[in-house]
Amino acid sequence: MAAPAINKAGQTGGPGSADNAVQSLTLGKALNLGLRAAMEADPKVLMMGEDVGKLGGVFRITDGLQKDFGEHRVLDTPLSESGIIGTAVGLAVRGFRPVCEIQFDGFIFPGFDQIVSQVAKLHARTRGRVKMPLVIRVPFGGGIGAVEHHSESPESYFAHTAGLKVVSCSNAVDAYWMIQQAIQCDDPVLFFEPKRYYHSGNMKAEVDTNATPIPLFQSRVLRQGTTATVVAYGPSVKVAMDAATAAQEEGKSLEVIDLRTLSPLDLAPVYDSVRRTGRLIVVSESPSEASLNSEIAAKVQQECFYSLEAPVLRVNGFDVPYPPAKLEEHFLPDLDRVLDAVDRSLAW
Amino acid sequence: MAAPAINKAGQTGGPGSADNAVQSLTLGKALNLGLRAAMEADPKVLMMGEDVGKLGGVFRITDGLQKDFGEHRVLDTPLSESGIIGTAVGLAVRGFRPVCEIQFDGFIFPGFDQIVSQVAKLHARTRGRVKMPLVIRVPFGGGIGAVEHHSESPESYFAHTAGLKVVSCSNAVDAYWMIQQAIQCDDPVLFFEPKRYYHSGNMKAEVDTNATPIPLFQSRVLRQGTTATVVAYGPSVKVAMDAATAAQEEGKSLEVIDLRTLSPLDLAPVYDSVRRTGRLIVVSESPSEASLNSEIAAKVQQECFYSLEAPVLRVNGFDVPYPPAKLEEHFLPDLDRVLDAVDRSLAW
Amino acid sequence: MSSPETWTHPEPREGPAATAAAPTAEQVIAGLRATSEGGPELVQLLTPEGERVPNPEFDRYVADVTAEDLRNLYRDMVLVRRADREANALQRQGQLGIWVPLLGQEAAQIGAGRAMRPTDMAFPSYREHGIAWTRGIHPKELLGIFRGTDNGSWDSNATRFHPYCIVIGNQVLNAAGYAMGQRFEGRVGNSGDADDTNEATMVFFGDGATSQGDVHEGFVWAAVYDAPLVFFCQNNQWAISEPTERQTRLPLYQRARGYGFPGIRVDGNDVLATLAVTRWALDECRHGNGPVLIEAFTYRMDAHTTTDDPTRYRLSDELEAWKLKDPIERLRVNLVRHENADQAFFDSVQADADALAAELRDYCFNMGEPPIEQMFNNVYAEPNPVLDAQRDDFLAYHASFGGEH
Amino acid sequence: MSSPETWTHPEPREGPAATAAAPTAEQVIAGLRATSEGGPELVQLLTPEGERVPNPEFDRYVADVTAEDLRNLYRDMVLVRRADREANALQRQGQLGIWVPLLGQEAAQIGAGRAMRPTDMAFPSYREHGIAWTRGIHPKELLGIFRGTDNGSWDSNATRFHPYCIVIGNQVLNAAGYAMGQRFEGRVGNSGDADDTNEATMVFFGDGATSQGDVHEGFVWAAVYDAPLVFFCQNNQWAISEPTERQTRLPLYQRARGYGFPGIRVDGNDVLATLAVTRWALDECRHGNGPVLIEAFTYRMDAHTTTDDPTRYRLSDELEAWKLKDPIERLRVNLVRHENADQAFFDSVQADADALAAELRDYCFNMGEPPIEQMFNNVYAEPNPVLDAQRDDFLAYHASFGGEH
Ligand SMILES: Cc1ncc(C[n+]2csc(CCOP(=O)(O)OP(=O)(O)O)c2C)c(N)n1
Ligand SMILES: Cc1ncc(C[n+]2csc(CCOP(=O)(O)OP(=O)(O)O)c2C)c(N)n1
Ligand SMILES: [Mg+2]
Ligand SMILES: [Mg+2]
Repeated sequence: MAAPAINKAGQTGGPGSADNAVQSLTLGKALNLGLRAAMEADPKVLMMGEDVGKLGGVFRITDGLQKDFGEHRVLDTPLSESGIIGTAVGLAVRGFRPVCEIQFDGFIFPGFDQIVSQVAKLHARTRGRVKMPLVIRVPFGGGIGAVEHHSESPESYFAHTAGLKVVSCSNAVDAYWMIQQAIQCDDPVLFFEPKRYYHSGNMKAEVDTNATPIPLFQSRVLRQGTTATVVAYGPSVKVAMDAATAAQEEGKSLEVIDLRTLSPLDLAPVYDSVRRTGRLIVVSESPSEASLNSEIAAKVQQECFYSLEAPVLRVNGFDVPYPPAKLEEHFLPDLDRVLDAVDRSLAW
Repeated sequence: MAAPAINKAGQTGGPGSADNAVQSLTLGKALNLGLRAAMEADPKVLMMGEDVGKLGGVFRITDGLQKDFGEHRVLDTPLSESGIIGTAVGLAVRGFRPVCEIQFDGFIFPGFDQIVSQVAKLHARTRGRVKMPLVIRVPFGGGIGAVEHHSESPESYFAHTAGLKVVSCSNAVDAYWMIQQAIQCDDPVLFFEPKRYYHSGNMKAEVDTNATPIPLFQSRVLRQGTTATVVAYGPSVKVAMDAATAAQEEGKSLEVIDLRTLSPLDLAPVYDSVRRTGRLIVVSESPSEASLNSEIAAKVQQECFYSLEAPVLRVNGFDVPYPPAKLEEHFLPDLDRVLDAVDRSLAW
Repeated sequence: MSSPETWTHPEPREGPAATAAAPTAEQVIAGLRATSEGGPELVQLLTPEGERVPNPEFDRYVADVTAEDLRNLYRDMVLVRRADREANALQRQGQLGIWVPLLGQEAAQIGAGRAMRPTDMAFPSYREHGIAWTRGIHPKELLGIFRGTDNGSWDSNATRFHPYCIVIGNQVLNAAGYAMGQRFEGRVGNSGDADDTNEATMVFFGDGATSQGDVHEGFVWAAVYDAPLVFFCQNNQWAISEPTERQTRLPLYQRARGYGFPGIRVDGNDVLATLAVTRWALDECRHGNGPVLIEAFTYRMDAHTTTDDPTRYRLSDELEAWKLKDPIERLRVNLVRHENADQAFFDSVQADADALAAELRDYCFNMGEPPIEQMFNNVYAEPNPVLDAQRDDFLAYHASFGGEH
Repeated sequence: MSSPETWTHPEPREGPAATAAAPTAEQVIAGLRATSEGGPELVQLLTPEGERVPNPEFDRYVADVTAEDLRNLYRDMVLVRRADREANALQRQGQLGIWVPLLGQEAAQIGAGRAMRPTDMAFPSYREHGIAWTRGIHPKELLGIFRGTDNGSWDSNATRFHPYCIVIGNQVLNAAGYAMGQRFEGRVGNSGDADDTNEATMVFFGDGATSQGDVHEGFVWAAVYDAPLVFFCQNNQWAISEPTERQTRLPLYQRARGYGFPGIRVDGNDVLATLAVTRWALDECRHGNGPVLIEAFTYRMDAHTTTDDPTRYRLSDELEAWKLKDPIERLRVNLVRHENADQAFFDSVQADADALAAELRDYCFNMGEPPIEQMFNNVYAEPNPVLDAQRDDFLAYHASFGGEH
């Protein structure tokens, strides 16, 4: 890896300095500090996107970075997503490590061609001579009462695209570390951030900036259980955890796994778990047809064929355009739909 | 449906006239005649794309249409895929039924935003007031010894997109009818054409232009069998059929199903079949992660949970950028890989 | 529905943002520059002080405008502003999830909108409440978008006002296609009485949108197909926090120079000039001389949306300077100065505005919850068994809670 | 590898295409128009007859060009053409799957390529065999693309020649980003001796590409970031079967007018003029006055690719007219007329060309099959366990056939 080692990040004073290593942070603030640490660690790291400079991004995730690192490292770009990604490709060829912010999930599509045809393929095209250490940050998912195109979950498109890596964080600790690891990765990483929890006070967590993080491309068992396994990522992890808490009251013990890495998938912990529980529920806000959840089901039914006591069941957003805000509570997987799936699995 | 009834198409003289109702056609020629019939049947049908006019398209699928229907019905467009699809949306709003040709699979991505954000959503956005009777024709798949971006299988992206319908033809008879049915459909249809068989003489088939076609959104059992089921679409159907022929010599009887419709999937015939054979192999040139084949596996493991004697096995292109031509024989699913999967299924 | 405040800003508890940066020197300069009159090529018929200035080229396009017409334009602008302010207030009160203010752009929109014939077609972006008004769409039809019950409830076929478009710039190609269709159907270039059958299309977008590839492709297609399309760019000086300098070196109307069709900059705070220039442009289009690009030079006097905080990126001085060029005020002064309106008129407009606001408010408070099926219906025009099954399953599941869920 | 003939054309058995349409009147006119000298603003230093015409603006950019330099330019063009013709022949013989001829565009590419410094960067499209040559890339390094063994084997970092790009226009944004990086690193605008550290980037695309959104966005970004980027558009009059009229109303160099940077049309069949204009443009960029758009007015003398059949869409008259302006011929005449080259020189160039062709041919015949692992390797820079497992499984499966498969 070209970038300096990660444990250097954030140790040079400021909000992440050693004498202040453990802080209670929202997910959004953790991202902000993670980005700051990455910029401090490597002068080649750039931020680019619409309104990421003076405004700090519409979600304030890049707050303060332009002020401290200057306009040549934090770029308020023209309003063009293909431009953001396309120029980031050129900057990466030149040796920079651009971090692109796509303002909302639904606005990544004008940049789709650059992602699929250039970002994903340049390393292979050049037989490894040109690296693409590019991060594309995408605030994604629903639950924020927004208008059209602001609540989508496009991650499956990218998981289907060879040459990309795709991750999603679900909590402040992961947010802090994963964004730095993604920036250090020499492969292009699509980084999906659960925007609905950016500033949620009750999702605050203690982030120890001196800790050693687990590797980026690993899933994690968040809660152990025996009745059934629930797999989720991004914003759905909280839903899964809440379901597990609720299930416990009914005497059901759910094992919850946070995928973290969507491509490559790291399903070893899932196979382990399913071999013990015999049942799997996969949860995601994305529409279900030809999605990541389909992939997990396809892999698990193969790897755990003799262990499954019921088919893998999926709890997804529906195969409809994301609905108007007043309907999103029905669109989004919630605790009840997860528990219903658990019951259906048990009754199979 | 707004367009005139389909059995009127092609009965007004010319290549498809009644006194010449049965013709032996290549897949490409069948498409050409199907497009001609659709244009004759409804003056609102337009062809648009790069080089579709004088040249008749780089594959000659629109050959002769501009000459006979004029430059306002067959448009040699500017070189911009977003433009082709974006203006087609406007033309559809105006009451036209545009048929867009994307020159090669790998060039659909500059138009991706228009497809995902406008084509797929306008009908829902307007609560049904604005229809999108748009067809996007995509010559797809490999096996033609071409350079980069000319051999891809992007259909899963569209199957994952709510609001679109997606179909693929595998033979001349279907090609002739399905293209007309797609044009008559009031929903937007992505129409995937197996380019490698366009002009293949030994894929010629007798097309009866007076016949009554089966509905567009139905799968079809092409060959009955008892040992295992093989599902394929587009160019992979021939691979599946060839595998079935080869398997027969080894005493294995494969049931082969041509999906035809990729979204919505019509899996009832597949479930029926798997309930009898207990084994399923799905074949596609597309990369496998989060793909249509994942979806089929996910659905079948659920619907046929107690019938499956082995997991659903997938035979796909690999999760790599489509390789240089000299390597494509290794990338593409072939008869041997299908038979190997059948053997693995039997040995499970 | 969670308030957008909670998602675009850190919670208040976290204290003021550390870097609510004062604008830089460049920004001050940019802001001041923007308050200049828009350059020598700006078409203006009413000065900010409400004086009518002659314009040999464009006077004839408003020669037929009577005092009553002027009063109607004034009334339009006041009502549209009032609806805008009311909706903004409704958002503050939690009745809407978000609102996109039009404040300051009333003249640009009323001038452009009133230049259209009923048979013309319009493709809006998301801030076109004034254009909607001129298409006969009541502001309450917009509310569903911002309250989250639907994506706008007007009939886009009947009103010839396409749905709002939120993806920046991609409606421009849709409009180009529609205008191509008008041409293909022979609705362009007919002369004499048949001129009445001529049609044109307008597409609305912002200064920021000009950077998008789709807007360029719209220019290319409209030029190549001689489409009767008026590109109407409201340059309100800002794309959220970014000044036009982030998008272009040149005034935006000059973009047309590279495509071979006319581009013109009009004072977007001058309703009469905007009316004149748009009438000219639509005429050109209907007669086969399209497309045309209009840059309406105006100013976004409020935040980008109710979730935006402009104090982070622009000086209040800038706003103050633009207040002197308020589009409504200049027409009011003109009406008064020429004794084309009396106090009774202004009172009646005020009363109409109050009534409209009350109606909007009332409507908003009584908007029901959308039925769950709405999410599944109309995704397709024809049956889709996969989705139908999803719907049926979910409705049955939902019913199992006895409607409690 | 199936021959492309079998996939882009019906099989020969099916007889001649029913509608191998003769060009229409418009096309005849378009064709003839195209053979005019490119308009009054065309920069030309050598007439088609090889006469040196003075140009007060651009003469100084080639004031240092010696007779030897001219001979080298000639040699470049001849060798590049010879490699092109050889590759075309190799395709006809089934050794390559497809070939993209450069015939007719030698002067545009050699002139532009020779204007670059080694430290400059170039982003090509797919027809830039002449540019590749000037970057020190032997034509054999291109063959893998067309034989289907790789996507080009040169080192893009060492040669500062990015891989070929096949998706029309999207490399333009990549080039803009690279040029932004040059600026961010302080490689622009240094004066005095430090001028040597200045860098610029060139990006190559065709007339058809100008319609793509990405090309526009490249213009916007380069302008906004003052990127040292020369947009070099080879207008060879055709995008496959479509004449430039399908893409634009105006000469393409005028596109720059809408963005606020210079656009210029050069005679792309005049190697000296192209050299001069490109040197000027690169200088502008290196000194901080970029970007610049150059339209090199030239002609595609062969088919679009070896699978294309130009007789379906253009008149042979057009080609004949352009043959009179052959880029190599005019320099040859000039060299002879001024006695700057003798027969020995021409013989030696001929011999070099023969040797190059033989070398290319030989190389092509001896190109091995790529190893299967190549398909899996280098998809990622860091490990990917999912793909690694796919590779291992497939290699094991493949080995089970004993290498027979
Ligand atoms: C493709 C896309 N990218 C980003 C956004 C987010 N966004 C919404 S409005 C806006 C600024 C638009 O500025 P401008 O075009 O000037 O229009 P204005 O809002 O000023 O009317 C941005 C970046 C979007 N809606 N669509
Ligand atoms: C995005 C995209 N669409 C379509 C194509 C197919 N295609 C290849 S070359 C070409 C014409 C390009 O014309 P031009 O830009 O003038 O370049 P030229 O080939 O004349 O050098 C087309 C349409 C492509 N490669 N990429
Ligand atoms: Mg704006
Ligand atoms: Mg060309």
